[in-house]
Amino acid sequence: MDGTLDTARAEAWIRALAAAVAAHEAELTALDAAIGDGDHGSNLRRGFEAVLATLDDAPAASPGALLATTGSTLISRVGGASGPLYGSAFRAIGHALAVPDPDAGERPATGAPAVAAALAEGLAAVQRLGGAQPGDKTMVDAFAPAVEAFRAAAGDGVAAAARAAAAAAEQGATATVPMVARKGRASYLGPRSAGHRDPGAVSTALVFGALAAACRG
Amino acid sequence: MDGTLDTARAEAWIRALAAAVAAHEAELTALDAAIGDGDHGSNLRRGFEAVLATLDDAPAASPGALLATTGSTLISRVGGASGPLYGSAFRAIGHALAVPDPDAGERPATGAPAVAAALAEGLAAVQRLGGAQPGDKTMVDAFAPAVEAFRAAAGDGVAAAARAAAAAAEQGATATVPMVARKGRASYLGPRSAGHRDPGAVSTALVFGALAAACRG
Amino acid sequence: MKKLINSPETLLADALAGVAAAHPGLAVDADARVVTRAVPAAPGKVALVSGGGSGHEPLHIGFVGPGMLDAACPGEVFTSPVPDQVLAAARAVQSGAGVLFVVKNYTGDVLNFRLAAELAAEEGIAVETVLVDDDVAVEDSTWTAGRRGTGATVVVEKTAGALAERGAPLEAVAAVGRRADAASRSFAIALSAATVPAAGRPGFDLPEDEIEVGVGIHGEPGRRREPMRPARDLAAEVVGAILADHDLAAGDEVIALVNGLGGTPLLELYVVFGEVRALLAARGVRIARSLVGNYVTSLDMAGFSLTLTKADRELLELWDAPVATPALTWS
Amino acid sequence: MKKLINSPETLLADALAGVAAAHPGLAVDADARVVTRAVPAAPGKVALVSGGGSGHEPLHIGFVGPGMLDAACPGEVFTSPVPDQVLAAARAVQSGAGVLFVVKNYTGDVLNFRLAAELAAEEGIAVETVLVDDDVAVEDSTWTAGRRGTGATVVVEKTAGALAERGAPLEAVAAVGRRADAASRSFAIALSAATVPAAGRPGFDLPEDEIEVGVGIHGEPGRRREPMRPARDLAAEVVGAILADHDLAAGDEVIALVNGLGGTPLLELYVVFGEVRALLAARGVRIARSLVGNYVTSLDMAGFSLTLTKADRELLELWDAPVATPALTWS
Ligand SMILES: Nc1ncnc2c1ncn2[C@@H]1O[C@H](COP(=O)(O)OP(=O)(O)O)[C@@H](O)[C@H]1O
Ligand SMILES: Nc1ncnc2c1ncn2[C@@H]1O[C@H](COP(=O)(O)OP(=O)(O)O)[C@@H](O)[C@H]1O
Ligand SMILES: [Mg+2]
Ligand SMILES: [Mg+2]
Ligand SMILES: [Mg+2]
Ligand SMILES: [Mg+2]
Repeated sequence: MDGTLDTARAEAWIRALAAAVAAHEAELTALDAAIGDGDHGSNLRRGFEAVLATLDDAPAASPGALLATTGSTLISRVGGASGPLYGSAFRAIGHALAVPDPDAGERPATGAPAVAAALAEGLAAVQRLGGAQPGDKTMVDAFAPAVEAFRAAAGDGVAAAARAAAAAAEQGATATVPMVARKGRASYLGPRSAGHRDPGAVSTALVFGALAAACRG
Repeated sequence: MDGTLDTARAEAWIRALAAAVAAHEAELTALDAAIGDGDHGSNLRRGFEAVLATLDDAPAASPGALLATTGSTLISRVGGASGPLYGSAFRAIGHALAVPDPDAGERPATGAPAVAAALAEGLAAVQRLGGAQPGDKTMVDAFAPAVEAFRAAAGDGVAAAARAAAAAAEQGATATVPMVARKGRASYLGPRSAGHRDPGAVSTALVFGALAAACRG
Repeated sequence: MKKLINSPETLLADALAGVAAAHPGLAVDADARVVTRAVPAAPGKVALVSGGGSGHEPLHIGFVGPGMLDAACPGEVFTSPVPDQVLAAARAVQSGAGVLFVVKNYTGDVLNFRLAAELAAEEGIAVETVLVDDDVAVEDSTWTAGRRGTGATVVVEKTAGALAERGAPLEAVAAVGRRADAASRSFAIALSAATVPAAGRPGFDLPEDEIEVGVGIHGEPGRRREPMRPARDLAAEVVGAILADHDLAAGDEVIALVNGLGGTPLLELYVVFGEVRALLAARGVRIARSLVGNYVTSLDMAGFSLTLTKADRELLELWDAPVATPALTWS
Repeated sequence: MKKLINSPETLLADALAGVAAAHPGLAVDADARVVTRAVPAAPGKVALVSGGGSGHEPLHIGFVGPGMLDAACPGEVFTSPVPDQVLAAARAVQSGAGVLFVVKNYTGDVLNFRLAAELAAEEGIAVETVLVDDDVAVEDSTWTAGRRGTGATVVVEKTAGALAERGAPLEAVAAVGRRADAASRSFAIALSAATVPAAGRPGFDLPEDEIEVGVGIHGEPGRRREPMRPARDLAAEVVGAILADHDLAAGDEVIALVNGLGGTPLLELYVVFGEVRALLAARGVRIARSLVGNYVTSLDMAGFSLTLTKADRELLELWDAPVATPALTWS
């Protein structure tokens, strides 16, 4: 069990993430008010409330299906920059997980290496859509180190890998403080964008924190 | 000299009044902001600046002419409620003074009784135009007691009568504090208009204070 | 106080320079402080002249043009124009058929327009006056200054203006204006005070959780202070205050104006309008025509006023008649 | 925070109910959150779809109607619409000649409209996109998000809308929209911050004597903070910033928009416009057409933006073409 991301854990991930978003809504909004337009918290809360409703409505058949649906719901309900970005990320992660792993016969791959590859697909989707590079002061600055940390620790199973990813995402979010934004709304502030954590990087830390919490059990 | 309002004293009156208005502009405006629309001070300052300009332009031939011109200028430049009211008052005072006193041959009457009668004409003009009675919390509450005090003290000459009128106007302005306004903009506040001096009553106290100052010399 | 002005003293002159530059359909006489149509109406039309203190834009300047006013006389901020202005306007636009003064019922406006009317009469210009007094927040009695004129001014200027455009005589134009006023009631709530430039600070201080109920459009405080509540409740209070004084029955139609006081986003005015519509519908009253936006403002005051005009066929036809002014245009 | 709302969550739905009630010329699909013309354009016309976060009213809803947009997609406050909305709008108004998306250049708007365009293409609907990016306060480079779209949106929607109305094909309509954008530059100054209802307090704190220079329309702070100065100086700063980036020479003509950000009285906007006109005249640049008022707002933010579009004969003709929308009407 410790070594895989099954449907229950995927669901636990998303529910933990929804709870974290709700708990941190005001903080995310305040971060966004400082260098953006003050809606990141309410955007994500609205999106994950809708995601919870889809989870309650129908049980998912696989982790891949569950995460892909989560992504589609986010795209349909969030709006703003974060909606398409997180939505595409979860869709890409879900689709990657649903691709059968040749080594595992018909069973969808959910081992740590497959999860690492799926998370990398998620990051790639964010970068394809948004065009941000590390250092641009966006969610990528938390997402990229998290993916890398997960990959490096994949040999220890998803629980350990997720813990490492969560820690890296936290650090990545903190590392955005001195950065001058080059993408997204914060870029309009020029040098004044320095001195604040990027709201999307902070919410990405919530994403990986929730993954670690879901895989702990 | 002490017993008459000659052209020099009339001009001194208006100049002293203009100076008093300028000095009290902020106070009048603050009083008006509390129960009106916050423009009484700037209204009167604008008006008396224009009056000063007419005084500088051409010397007046008589006290009556000077005061009538003052009234016309106020009507043309102030606007609001106080413009027509003060303007009509000064015009009426001026016209009353310009009527030859039969006992004095051709010379315009400027003795204290004639001034008392002229001030009463000024009050009558205010009440004709504005319809306010004593107790309505308007300039009438300072104007009426001032006119009465001037008349009562007219036997002592204009200087003494003007002093009495100034004191009565002050008292009249103070007496407006508990009143509930029934005329002018303050009436819209209903009972909330109580607890404040009426701005027009306070500026009327300036009118009579300036008269007393001009007649002292 | 932060305002986009050069100085309180030059504000009106500076703004009029902007008006002149912005609206080719208007002619601005900067010295006389009179704004008229760039293309005068054909001779023989009753001329409509209105005016009042500035700070209520687009009122009145924004309503000068075919179908509404012939001239507007802007006074200083919150200060009625002087008689000289009004007389100059009457002279400029009269063409023999007489002049209608549309005057909001404030002592200052009433007195200055009255003096102007006397001067005009001396020059042989026939003048009628419509006094607009629609604000039910103010008690009406012969012993007081009477009700204030607020949002109904737009309805009066629109309907009387349309009738004048049709060539009706002065008495008829005045009569329809008075009828529109009599059919109208308004009530306003402020969420913040206006700051008069010359005063430099807000007319009143309002805590974060309180509102002024029954305010006027000159920054004066309202009848009372109440706790802030949701838009639905505020709409109910305003509708209730108006209906308590208006003979509106099920089946009646109204012209409704949800008017911003200057500092309130249009988004919020739409919320209020939606609530007003629902409240009236519940009583069987139908909104036949409406305006939602900033029409009779109070500088930067946040809040709104509601005006309801009981409409009959004639008033609706006059409302629908073509109009082409900076603030109101349809055909 | 005092706002005329029932709750931040229901704000958009409540406002749309008001929009539906206020404008018989609009049809509101409350579920899809799409506003279209009540009377669809004749088949074969290129359809214009725009949208963006709410809080900028009258943009975009107020520009739906003959001569401008066919549909608007309002997002949550300051949040771009979702692809579903945009797709629903495209489906509702397309009639075979293709759809033009007018998109203000913000990451959120760009991404959501791009996803919608992909979905529409899958359904066989031809889509072109005009990206509006006129704000010179923002540096433009391929390494950044690029310039924001602000006041020029009105010019793009008006000119492209007029060309579509004449029956021009999709590419031509898109081309004129891009040309109008390329000819436009904007710059804004805020005197106070906007308060997003869901956030509950102003986006930034500004002392009594300071302004934010180079602000956007989403309550974000500007490029820098400066001391407050008279309108004349602020107008000079804004005109200077635009001219530094615009190839305007003596003899050129412009369409000028002095736009209120939501909390600024019209009186003050006229003052600014007068100063802008004088500054441009001193350089030999003539304002051929203009708008002064609240067109692209930022909730209750006090301040203004200036947009200058270098105008040629075609753009002026398209500007002058008839339009009949809630916020812009002429014939
Ligand atoms: N081009 C981009 N690539 C990656 N992330 C981005 C990009 N643009 C914005 N973001 C992220 O989105 C976050 C803001 O999201 P949100 O506030 O919900 O949307 P919006 O900026 O439209 O209001 C930013 O903090 C940043 O992390
Ligand atoms: N009907 C009236 N009769 C006498 N005085 C009046 C009347 N109405 C108003 N006033 C006086 O005018 C003063 C207000 O003047 P001002 O502020 O200059 O004009 P406005 O009220 O038009 O702004 C009041 O304080 C009051 O004394
Ligand atoms: Mg945001
Ligand atoms: Mg006053
Ligand atoms: Mg006044
Ligand atoms: Mg946003």
